Amino acid sequence: MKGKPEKLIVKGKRLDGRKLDELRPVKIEIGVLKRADGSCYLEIGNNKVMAAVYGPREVHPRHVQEATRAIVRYRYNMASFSVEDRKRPGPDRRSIEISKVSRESFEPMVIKECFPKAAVDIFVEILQADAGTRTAGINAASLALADAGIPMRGLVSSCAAGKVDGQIILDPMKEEDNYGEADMPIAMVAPDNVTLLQMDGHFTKDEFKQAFELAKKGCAQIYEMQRQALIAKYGAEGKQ
Amino acid sequence: MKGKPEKLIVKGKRLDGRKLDELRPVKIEIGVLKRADGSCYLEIGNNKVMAAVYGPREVHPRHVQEATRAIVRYRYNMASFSVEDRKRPGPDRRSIEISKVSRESFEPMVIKECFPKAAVDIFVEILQADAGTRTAGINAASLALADAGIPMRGLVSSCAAGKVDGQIILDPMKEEDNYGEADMPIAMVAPDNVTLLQMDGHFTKDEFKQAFELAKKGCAQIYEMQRQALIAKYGAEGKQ
Amino acid sequence: MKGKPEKLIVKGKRLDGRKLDELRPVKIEIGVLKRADGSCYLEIGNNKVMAAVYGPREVHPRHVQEATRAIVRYRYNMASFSVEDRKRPGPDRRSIEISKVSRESFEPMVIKECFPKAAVDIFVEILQADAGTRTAGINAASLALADAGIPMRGLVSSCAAGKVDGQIILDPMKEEDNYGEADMPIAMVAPDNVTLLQMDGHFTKDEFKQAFELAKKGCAQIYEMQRQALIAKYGAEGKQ
Amino acid sequence: MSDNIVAEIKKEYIYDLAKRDERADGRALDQYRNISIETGVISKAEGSARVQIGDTQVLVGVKIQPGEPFPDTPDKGVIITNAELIPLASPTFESGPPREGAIELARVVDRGIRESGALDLAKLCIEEGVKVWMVFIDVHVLDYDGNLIDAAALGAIAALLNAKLPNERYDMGKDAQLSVEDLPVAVTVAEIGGKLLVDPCLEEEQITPTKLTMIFNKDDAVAGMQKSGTGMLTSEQVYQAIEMASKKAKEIRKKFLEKG
Amino acid sequence: MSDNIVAEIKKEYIYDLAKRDERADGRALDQYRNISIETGVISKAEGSARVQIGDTQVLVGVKIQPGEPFPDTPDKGVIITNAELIPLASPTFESGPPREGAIELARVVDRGIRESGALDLAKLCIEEGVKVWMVFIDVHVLDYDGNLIDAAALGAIAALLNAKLPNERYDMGKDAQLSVEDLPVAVTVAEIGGKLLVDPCLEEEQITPTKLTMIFNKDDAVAGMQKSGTGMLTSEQVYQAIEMASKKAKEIRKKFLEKG
Amino acid sequence: MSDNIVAEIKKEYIYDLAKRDERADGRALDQYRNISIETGVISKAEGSARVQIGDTQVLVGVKIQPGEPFPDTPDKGVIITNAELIPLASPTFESGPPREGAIELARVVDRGIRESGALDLAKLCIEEGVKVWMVFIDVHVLDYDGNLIDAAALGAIAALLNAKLPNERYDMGKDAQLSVEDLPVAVTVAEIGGKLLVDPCLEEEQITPTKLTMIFNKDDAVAGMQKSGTGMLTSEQVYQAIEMASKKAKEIRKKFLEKG
Repeated sequence: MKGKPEKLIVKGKRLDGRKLDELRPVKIEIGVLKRADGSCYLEIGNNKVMAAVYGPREVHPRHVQEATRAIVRYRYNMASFSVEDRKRPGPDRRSIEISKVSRESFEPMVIKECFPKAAVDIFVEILQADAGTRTAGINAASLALADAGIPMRGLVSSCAAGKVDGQIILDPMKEEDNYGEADMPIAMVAPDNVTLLQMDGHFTKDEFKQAFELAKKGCAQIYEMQRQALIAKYGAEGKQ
Repeated sequence: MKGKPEKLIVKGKRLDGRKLDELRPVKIEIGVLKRADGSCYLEIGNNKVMAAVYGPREVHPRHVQEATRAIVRYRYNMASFSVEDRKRPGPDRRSIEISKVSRESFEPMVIKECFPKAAVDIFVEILQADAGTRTAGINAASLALADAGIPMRGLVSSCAAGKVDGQIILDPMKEEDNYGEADMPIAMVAPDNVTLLQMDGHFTKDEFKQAFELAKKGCAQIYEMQRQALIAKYGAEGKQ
Repeated sequence: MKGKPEKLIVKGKRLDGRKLDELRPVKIEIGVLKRADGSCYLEIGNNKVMAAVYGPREVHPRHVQEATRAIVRYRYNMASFSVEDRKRPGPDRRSIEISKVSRESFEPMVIKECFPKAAVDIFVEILQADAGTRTAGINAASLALADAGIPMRGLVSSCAAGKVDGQIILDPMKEEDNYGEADMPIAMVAPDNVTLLQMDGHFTKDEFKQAFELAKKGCAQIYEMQRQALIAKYGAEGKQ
Repeated sequence: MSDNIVAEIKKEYIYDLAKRDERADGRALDQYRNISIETGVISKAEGSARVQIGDTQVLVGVKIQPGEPFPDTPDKGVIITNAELIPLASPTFESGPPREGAIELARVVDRGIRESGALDLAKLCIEEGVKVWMVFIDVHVLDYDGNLIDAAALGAIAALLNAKLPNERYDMGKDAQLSVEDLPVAVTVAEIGGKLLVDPCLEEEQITPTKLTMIFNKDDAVAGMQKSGTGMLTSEQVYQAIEMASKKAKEIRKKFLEKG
Repeated sequence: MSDNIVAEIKKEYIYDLAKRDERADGRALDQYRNISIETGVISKAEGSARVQIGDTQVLVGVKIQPGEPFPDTPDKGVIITNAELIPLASPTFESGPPREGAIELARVVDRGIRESGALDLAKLCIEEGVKVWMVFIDVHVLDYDGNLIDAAALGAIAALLNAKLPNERYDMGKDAQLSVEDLPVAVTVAEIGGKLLVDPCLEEEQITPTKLTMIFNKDDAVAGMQKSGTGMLTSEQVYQAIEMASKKAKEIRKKFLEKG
Repeated sequence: MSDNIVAEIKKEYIYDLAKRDERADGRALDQYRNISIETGVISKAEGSARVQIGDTQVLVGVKIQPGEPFPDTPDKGVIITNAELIPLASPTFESGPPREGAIELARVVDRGIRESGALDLAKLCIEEGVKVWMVFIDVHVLDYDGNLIDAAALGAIAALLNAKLPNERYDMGKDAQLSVEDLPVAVTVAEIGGKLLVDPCLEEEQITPTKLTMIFNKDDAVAGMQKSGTGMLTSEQVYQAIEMASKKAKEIRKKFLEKG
């Protein structure tokens, strides 16, 4: 790990040349896995994530079934080689928390009543990490759910805003996350539903407002990309 | 940890001023938790323990049920901050053994036939430890069981005797336990039933007899305090 | 651990005086445990292993049952004191792999259709290890299965061949395994069925052929010893 | 089944009340249950606090021990926060390693302390790269009647305010008060039927689809946020929640943490 | 169900016999089954012993390796005792991490060795604060027909008597006999129908409500006790058990441990 | 039940085809599915490769970090191979610690690299007894359509060929290509109805009683073998499998590994 750069924003540009309110480049591929019922590979900047959905399917330890609706499960997992210092395989406290809040970001969107006693399983693998893996994972998972044909009330789109050098920025990358002053990942469903909201660092209330509005704009851009990717894959009508 | 004091008994008095056959001060509060079916907070010397009882209640993995009677479960657990050197959370070999012998000290007293297929769960948390936590836990658990209205054949009362500087003492505290020559926790139910008996160290047979009789006297004193505490809480008739 | 000897083969003799194609001395005792349904203690060279068989018996987590036949389970385990450097108790990756391939070496031989929904459990404990524990364990397990009266299509006999100082040898011992160039444990059932085959090291194809034929001869010798041991125990007709 | 019916009736009742800005226990929407804090309750711990919010009861112990720094922060002390949802505290808690609820609780409390700058990690360095103070914040839940995060976060900062650096024990001079730089307060708001209410009790927690925890610094800045639950909020509700929580955080800080 | 009836009949039978001071296998109440000990059976271990009490069979291996001392006892060696109730030994034993039965067994055996002073831990110090001998006592149960504690404890002390300090392996001079300072013997007594009987076999163990294990030093002092089981004893029974056990311990020590 | 009937019919169908030297997907018995390899796909890893064999897809990452050598090989680097059968890759994979399938996969891949001499461990020593390179080979299965071992083994060697020693990161000079000494290739053969076929797809894997994996060095020597499955092979079949696999290994090595 190199030391902190003197400045993270120079003349309104960030280290990677982005403007303050600019997303990193996004690449989306839907339906890339054979075994999964739905899948999506997504890159945003240097993040590379794979999402797969299995379900609706039978739930195995029967006592976790719910009589009138499906349960949603979400597993966020980092490949050991996805980060600078090799990560020990298996879940840790961070990934367990991320799995929880990510699952909760989908719970209000999946129409669970369609599949009593069943499970919808969402698996997200972080193949390469560069800040923003949980939001990238949610964006990919959203498309994998669509690819699997799981009935949804809307597409979940996720993005973070942060603060570096005292300025509010969209979609922080690794250096900005490491040396920034605040980070706030959110997930939105159109028109105005917040399904994930986390934040840490230091925001005055005004900064919070600015960041929150910026993050929502980011989500809207992501949403548009998700929609285009679905159209490209399934045509304007979406998958039947 | 300071080194061993030169003498643990000076002129018939112990480091904390107690006589050889004297218990540490005891404080009892019954019914201190809202969620538990029965509870008791107990201090003896610097030990602080909380006991809670849940049950009779349904047993979850069905194969642990017993067709004709309740099962009794007991979990002794130390808070990580209860001792000098922070203890890693979760059960270790010591706490598993203590849970076993403590449970066995209650098994003959709980009238299990009243609740076929059910469980009576006893949870003991050691919030601060100063030697004698297992006996303190049993004493608190006994009252939590009464508070929960679990039918019992008698109150279990528990106390240790030990040997320091070659002399038999009642209710050893930490220094006496660390530097003493023997420790023997027992649990009794009136009139003369030993339900827990452990010992380690070095007792001649005469010393054993002396210590055993002293520990029984300690249990009798504890029993009286338990009884008074129940009367104070529920009146002379006890809880119906 | 001493360093590598200069030569492992001197004038056609190995460090322990054996010829290249010679097995270590074998000692077999059948039916040595009371609680097990079948058991066998076996030594080969400095290896000492105990095998026990329980079954056919009920399988506990019901979902592992098979409707039309028995399942076979195999647990290879090393005692902590069986090796130079104390081994931590419990399964490790090596023992899990050995358990798998050993189980598979018996699967085609046990007549599983005789016992629908039941389990046949094979437990192998390595009490002292000196290279060749998996093959020793299989040989003992084979006899323990016979002792338990489990119907089998044939006796499994197991033995390794290896390469040291460029020469193919039968039944490598510890030094030969440590400093040798290849090791290949196999298991055979008469007349010509390979049920276990593993190999690592470096064999030209000719060497492989030579080693494979030698290992098969070793298995044949083991088979004869197993047969004699059964006759000694149960008479020429075998156990009814 | 009848359990479900009772639950359903109770749920409707609480939603009906919320529509009229009322709560089952008579509180106003922006009203906490009674809060009490007792510090120094565990003398074996370097710092401790017992916090009660209504019937919810949490014991937080702070242990401070020397240890090795992380390789990438050789000049900084270490904070480790852990929470145990022990089965003594609720019929729904089970033994075993911490599950997602306990982990989320510990991590939100941890971020509150860490991100607010309550502890200056540089001051916890004893010898760079070799020895630093490790501050263990252990949250022990004793009675669970809802809103654990606020209780645990309050217990954590109160226990830190109560804590001493145990220099004597390690032959490093006199014991000293642990220096606390900020006073973060967590306030949790639940959404029920479109209304927001602070400090949800267990009954309310069981039916609310969405909670939002916000942590505020002394300077009224936001140090942390965590939405939890299977529901969602509108932007307007988020802004409203922040205003509501900010006010409560100030009151709690003033009443319980700034006395000294 | 019919299993239960058989068990019930067997139980009654054993209780009836006990009333008449008899046992199903013809032993007197104070009579052990045949005991045999074979030492040095595992040459890879620094010490080892195979103990049989009737059909109960236990293999104890002692491994001795250099290691770091505990920080609070820098001048003392370390004893670590472990017991495995491997599924090979009984249909009721299961794979997996040790459960309370195995843990209790190991801890009682450990306390017997430790509290009796059988090993002088100070003699196991190689270099203060840096390197000490770690003595691992591993109990491997091979066949379980009751009374594991007595067999394991006997195996442990026999394996220690058989053990060498492996100095050569670590370039510290010649191997030396491990110095054993006392000869603790554990004797377990079971209560059945008011009668006490030593060395319960499996059948007896399955029906006895209460066992009491007592460990005696060479000087006939008590070094350890452990009541187990869901029953209780009167004071009188405790005293009676101690007398009974003390006598047996002496006999066993004399016959099996003092020969050398 | 009807699932079983379908499975039974499919099984018969595949057996019938095999009798005629045919396969359901039209391949010849000695024909692999399409293989593709992409290297350098994970820039955070020191080396990486994505391998597809038909629809089977495996990502192998190589991380290289300094660490301590094992005490008994102070002058040798360390290889650690791990495989995760993550539930994303198949409906039959479950979360949790690796089970026997994942462990066998990792260990066979590991032995292939190790026994072939692909890495010269002596060259991975930085400072004898103090610091060596630790090479972590992590196999991440993304899509499971049979024959994982061949895909993972191919990914492992391709990722090693792609890997750099990260000297710069640890102030030890310039990054350097990891030196790879041999090019082991694993070929798996399945037995169906007496016929041998290479590269079994999932459908074939589910019904074959026996697989045999063989790993070959550049010099066509055998570096590793592993029989798996509940069936058996004749000696003749073993010899036949080796000839078949040796030929395939050469082709794959030439096409995918020797290009550079």
